[in-house]
Amino acid sequence: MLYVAGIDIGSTYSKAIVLDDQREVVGTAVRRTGFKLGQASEGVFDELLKACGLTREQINYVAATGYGRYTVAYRHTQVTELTAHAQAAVHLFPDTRTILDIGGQDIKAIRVDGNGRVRAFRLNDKCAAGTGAFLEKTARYLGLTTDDIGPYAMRSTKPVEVSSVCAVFAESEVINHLSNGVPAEDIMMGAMVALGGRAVQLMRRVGLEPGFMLTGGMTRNVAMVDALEKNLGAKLNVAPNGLGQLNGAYGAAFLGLRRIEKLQAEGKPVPPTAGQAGPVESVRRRWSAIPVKKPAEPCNLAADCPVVAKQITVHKLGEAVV
Amino acid sequence: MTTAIAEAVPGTSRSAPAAKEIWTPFNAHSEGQRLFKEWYARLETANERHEPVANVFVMGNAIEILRSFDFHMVFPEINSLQTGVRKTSAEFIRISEDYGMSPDVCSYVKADVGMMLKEEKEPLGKMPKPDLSVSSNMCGTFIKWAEIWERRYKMPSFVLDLPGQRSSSWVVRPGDAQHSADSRWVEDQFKDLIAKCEKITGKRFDIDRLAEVQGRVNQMVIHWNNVMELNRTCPAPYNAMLDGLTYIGIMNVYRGTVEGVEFMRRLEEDVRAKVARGEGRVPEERFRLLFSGTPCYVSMRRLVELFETWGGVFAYSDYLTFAAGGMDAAELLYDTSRPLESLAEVTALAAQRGLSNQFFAHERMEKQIKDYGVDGVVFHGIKSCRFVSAGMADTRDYISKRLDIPTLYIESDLIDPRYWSDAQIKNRVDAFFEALQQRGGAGPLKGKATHAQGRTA
Amino acid sequence: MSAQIVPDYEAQLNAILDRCHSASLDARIPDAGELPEGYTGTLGNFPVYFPDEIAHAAGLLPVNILGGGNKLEMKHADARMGSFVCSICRSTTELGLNGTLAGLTGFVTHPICDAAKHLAGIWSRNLPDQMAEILYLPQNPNSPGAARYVAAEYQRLRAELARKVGHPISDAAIRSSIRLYNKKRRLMRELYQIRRDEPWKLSCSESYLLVRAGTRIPCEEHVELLEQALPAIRQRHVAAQDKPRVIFVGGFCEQPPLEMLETIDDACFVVDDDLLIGQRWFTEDVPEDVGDPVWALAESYIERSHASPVQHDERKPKGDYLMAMLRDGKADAAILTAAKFCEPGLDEQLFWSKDLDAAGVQYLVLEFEEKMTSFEQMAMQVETFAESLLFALA
Amino acid sequence: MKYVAGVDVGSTQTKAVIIDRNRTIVGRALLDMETSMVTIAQDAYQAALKNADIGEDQVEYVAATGYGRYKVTFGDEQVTEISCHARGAVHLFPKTRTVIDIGGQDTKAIRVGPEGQVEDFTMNDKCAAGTGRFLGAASYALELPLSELGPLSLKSTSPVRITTTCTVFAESEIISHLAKGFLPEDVLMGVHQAITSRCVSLARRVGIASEATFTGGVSRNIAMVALLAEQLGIPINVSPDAQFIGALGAALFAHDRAFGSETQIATAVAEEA
Ligand SMILES: Nc1ncnc2c1ncn2[C@@H]1O[C@H](COP(=O)(O)OP(=O)(O)O)[C@@H](O)[C@H]1O
Ligand SMILES: Nc1ncnc2c1ncn2[C@@H]1O[C@H](COP(=O)(O)OP(=O)(O)O)[C@@H](O)[C@H]1O
Ligand code: SF4
Ligand code: SF4
Ligand code: SF4
Repeated sequence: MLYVAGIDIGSTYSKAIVLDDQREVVGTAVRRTGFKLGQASEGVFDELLKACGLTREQINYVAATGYGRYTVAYRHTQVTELTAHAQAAVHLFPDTRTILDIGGQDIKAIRVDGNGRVRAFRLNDKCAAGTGAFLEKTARYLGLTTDDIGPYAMRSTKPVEVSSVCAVFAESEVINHLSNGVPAEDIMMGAMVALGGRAVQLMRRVGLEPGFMLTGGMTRNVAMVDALEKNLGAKLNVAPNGLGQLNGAYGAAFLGLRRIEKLQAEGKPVPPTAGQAGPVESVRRRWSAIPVKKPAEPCNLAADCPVVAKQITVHKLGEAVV
Repeated sequence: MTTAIAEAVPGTSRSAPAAKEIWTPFNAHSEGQRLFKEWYARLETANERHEPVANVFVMGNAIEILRSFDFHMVFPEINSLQTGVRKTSAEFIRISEDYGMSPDVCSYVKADVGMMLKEEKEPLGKMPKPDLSVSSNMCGTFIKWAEIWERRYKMPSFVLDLPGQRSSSWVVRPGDAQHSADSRWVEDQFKDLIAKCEKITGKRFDIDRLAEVQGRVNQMVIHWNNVMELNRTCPAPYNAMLDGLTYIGIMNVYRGTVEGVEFMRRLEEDVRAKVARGEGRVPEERFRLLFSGTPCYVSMRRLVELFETWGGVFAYSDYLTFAAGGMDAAELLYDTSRPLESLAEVTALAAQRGLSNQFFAHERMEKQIKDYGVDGVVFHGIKSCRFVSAGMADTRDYISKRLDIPTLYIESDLIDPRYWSDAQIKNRVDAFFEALQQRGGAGPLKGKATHAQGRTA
Repeated sequence: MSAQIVPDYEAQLNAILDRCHSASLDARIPDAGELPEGYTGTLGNFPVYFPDEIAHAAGLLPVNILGGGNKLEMKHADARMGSFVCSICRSTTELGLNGTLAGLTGFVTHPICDAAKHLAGIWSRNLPDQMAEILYLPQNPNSPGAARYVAAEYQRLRAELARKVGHPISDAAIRSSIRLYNKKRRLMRELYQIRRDEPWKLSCSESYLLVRAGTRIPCEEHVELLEQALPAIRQRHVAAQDKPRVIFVGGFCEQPPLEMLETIDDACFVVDDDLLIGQRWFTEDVPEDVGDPVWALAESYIERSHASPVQHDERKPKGDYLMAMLRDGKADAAILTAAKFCEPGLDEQLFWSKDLDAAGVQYLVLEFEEKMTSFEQMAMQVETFAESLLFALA
Repeated sequence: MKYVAGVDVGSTQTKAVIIDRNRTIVGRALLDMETSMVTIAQDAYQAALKNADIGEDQVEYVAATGYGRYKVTFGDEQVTEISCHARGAVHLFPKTRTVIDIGGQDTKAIRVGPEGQVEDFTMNDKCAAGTGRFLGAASYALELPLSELGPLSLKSTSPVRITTTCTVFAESEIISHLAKGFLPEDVLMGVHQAITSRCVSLARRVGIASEATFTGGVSRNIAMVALLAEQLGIPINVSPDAQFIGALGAALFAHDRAFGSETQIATAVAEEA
């Protein structure tokens, strides 16, 4: 039996999944990421193993993705979350062409081809922010938990307009509405409609090819899915059985599975994990990490410049000219 | 430079009913609207009539030459600002951003691209397909904008290169060596443009027609200067930012036409009468202000209201000169006996004088503050327009620190409503007037002495 | 790894790059005493293009002022320039106001865009003692008379500089400067040829350092450095990794942080770019032995120059130069970047993307600011882009 | 009737102050933003009355300020917080010529005259970068209360350079620095420095005069005070009542209305303070 894990360390939540060689889900885990990424990746793995009833040794291959993919020491490989989402999407819904991923800190729109290859993608602009975290903050003002957001907003009859571009000012708009006695569900829904509008605009920027899919934590929010579908005027596919938020992890695991199958077919061994391999030193120097020497002396005077000093002489004006 | 100015106003236009309604009082606003409608109506059918059309900008546009070839003129900037006034800009901006334009570029361009993509009758009629565009380097965006049309309409775009001020150590004076050199380069380009126009229209260039158009422009410029000057009176007869926009619109769109001359003549007459009657734009004028920059068209009335409730009136706006290429009757009149040379000379000089650089922005404003008896300056930084806003903070610094004139700096956009934050702007405007009041020594909510009284044009 | 023996050419290259690195990123202006013999001062100039030869012939070291990078602390400039102005204009203002550039003999800007046009004015208002000038390079190179007009601007600059240095600038001096700079241009063309032929031998960030040094050090030294660097690069023993070949455009004026180029290097081979295009402005040599050297420079500006977003030339349609870069570099895809708030760059980016759409070439759109410090998101985008180019999974 | 009141309805907190005829503070109250702006103003006002131990009928005049000033239905007049902070700061520290106010959403720099009149002011533009909210985001990301941010960052020995102060991305920016292994105090110090340099550049816009007073909620943060003093290079006054300065200013305007502009008393009181 082969077990492959996909680990998605997102900016807000860490997600993990194990697939077996039948491509069946063995178990999943989700936890808040927090600011200690190393801890999050260890923690979510432990939870995952517990959920699957497996030991570390039984996991044959680990593919990491997400914002903290390089902090997963036990990974065999890593891909970006966009590639992972695209893979998962096309596997789950083969007719998917445009993917929208709304996470905690950013929105991504991805256009894919029938093979799950990313054709184009866009991330939200800085000042057109408005992401999952913004909704969570709004919820906090309203005294709601993250899980309440969706069901609560569905009660809204008259969503208010939240027009500010910047999430900070949107927040104060929310407070303003609140103080004017606007019902909380209408504010919540208003915030979602605003967010939805921006998300769909981002999708338009990659080209609205039909076959839509929503991934990321926002799939757990029924009201958001509703608002998005209304704005789009089309149905959004969402991974079944609550896999939406785990889509990135799923895609990573899926790619990992294919990779190890290929290795086995070719009779090659499984490579070591990043942790086992130790830090790879880059062959070339990273100049950005090297402090600039001050003051910059002309090279022929620099004592610590053995090679050039010998060979370079600065010619007088005009002399170098042939 | 002297110019023959017709003693009497030339015969009224074929379409303007002004002659028979000579008794009705002149309402600049409704008359302006009527002229605009007429202009848009003519544009709508220009392609059908196979008449040549040119896209031009309000600064540095060689409109006199184009008129002598009977081009219809489309002013995309004016179309875009109309979408702001009509509050449809948000939709067009969205379309163009979907198309791939950045949120950080000039929103005029985005509204125009949005209209182009939607191909709708906007804002007042269908825009004809242009045969030529003439842009200048006065604003760098013009050139990029023209490149968009170039690709879309597959038509030539002529970029007029107008050299500006080189440094702060010398001011270009009419006839000096630098001015002559620049004029020569501009004239070279005009000749090239004329050749292009001849090819497009199949007509031969008629220098007498050019002189005729120039003569009318001269008259308009003289009237316009008088109109601006009349606002030095206290109380100010019109709001330079709100009313001034209609006026400057006509100055641009009808530049060099019979209708334009007539409008300006009647406008001057009307404003003069208001001054004689002591009629002001606001019932009680307490603060005279100068507006620097272009307004946020989506919220223009709101902006004016914010100021006028405090008794603040805009006596002058630098927009009134730069949006018309820096017109100044003292320097920038055409010598119709040497049409082309004079056109080049005036165009080159106007580019220097216009807001093409920051070297003398503060000195120019200092003079305006004195001329118009201004109590405070309002700077409106515009997110999408680097041409207007890039040096504004620095000018403001000079005005407030070195001249000790109170200033207010607010920021929003030309036509992108997303950057207008009412609560924030109201807060700043209120604080500005509170400070003006404290400063004037007048008790809060009491009027202040009209120190500019007695000064008339 | 450290025990590994570093081959000679690698050590030599490292030393050259070291020199280029410190020369490139140190914003300080050398004072007269530190200048090599023959130079009496430094002339600051703003991107994109400047006729270095004229300054050089006057005995002034032409220094390209490229903003403050991501280490500069902004204290004064935010108060002088609106918040919607590109970073290079603001950080250049900061460098002026905080005294870093006080040693310049003069500062010349160009009306490449509205922000840059205002820069000289702000500069001269706040630093009245420093010479601040606008050199008007025409936006209309197509009308007859354009070259004559450029030549007149150059003559004006020449007279201005002669006044500054206190002696006339002879035709012979300019001619000899042209010869020197032609040599540099030939070497730069060769440098870029290596990148197109064997991009694994020279990363984009290394190449950038080699070019950027030329914006600050004397041309004589730069020529020497390049003459040694090029054979060393050719000798380099590096295996070609499995990375997509891309071109990078959008670095013509404001400079992307080095970290950004390294991030791209990690995932792709950058076979061509428009970084510091002003340094390689001419596509061919400037005629060396014509009667009037100023005319040679002016005429070359009109007739033999690269296309860029800050130029409108009817003979250089937007798509053409991009397609040529792709074709000549045998690139798979393009990275289209623009500096935040840079109007010419952002508009051009749209043109590029539409042309690539039409040609069916894949591209990645990125926006940068010289003062960026966090590159995680960018790395994610670049990696995804590379993955999508490589994993044409069946 | 010998009292007047000022109520400051801010974006995060509401403050009320009651002063007597001698312009001495006799009552104050501070409430966190609750659901309704109308009731919060009333609640804060009532709490201040209680604190002063007087009845509503003894208050002659109420002035409201802050973003929610028009929502104060019982107020007699509204004044912007810019005028109020200027007035309040000069009242407490008569030599003040520059006022720096960092609140939840706005950062302001005000140049004031000797009588507290506003001579020039600037605020952060339509961007919330570098405001108190940025610190709020930092506190959330680091899971630390606001009051501990200042003391912790002062422990820093090599601050991390942070250049983008976009509040929206504050959390991920901070987390990414922590993920690189930088210490929380060094990251925090970087955050403080970034906010300070934005503030200082605002202050430069109006001109930095001889003596500055730091007002608003963020002035309770000792690291910010220290950094501002260092970067401005002039003495900085911070009052324990810093958060009430807006409300105090409003009360002083109310005093003008109620009792006329008695400058003699003003100077006498100011000298006492
Ligand atoms: N139960 C839930 N109900 C509604 N929204 C949720 C729920 N769980 C998570 N979310 C939303 O999803 C976001 C996190 O999405 P995720 O894709 O995990 O983010 P990232 O990958 O950036 O860490 C949260 O900010 C929240 O808005
Ligand atoms: N104890 C504290 N220590 C440090 N900062 C604080 C403290 N209390 C409040 N703040 C900061 O003050 C800000 C609120 O300031 P305030 O002037 O009351 O704002 P506003 O007037 O907009 O409501 C908060 O965003 C927070 O960052
Ligand atoms: S704080 Fe808001 S307006 Fe400012 S940069 Fe961030 S998102 Fe944009
Ligand atoms: S940038 Fe400004 S001047 Fe230029 S086209 Fe746009 S609005 Fe007009
Ligand atoms: S980066 Fe762009 S906007 Fe800035 S100076 Fe250069 S060309 Fe102009």
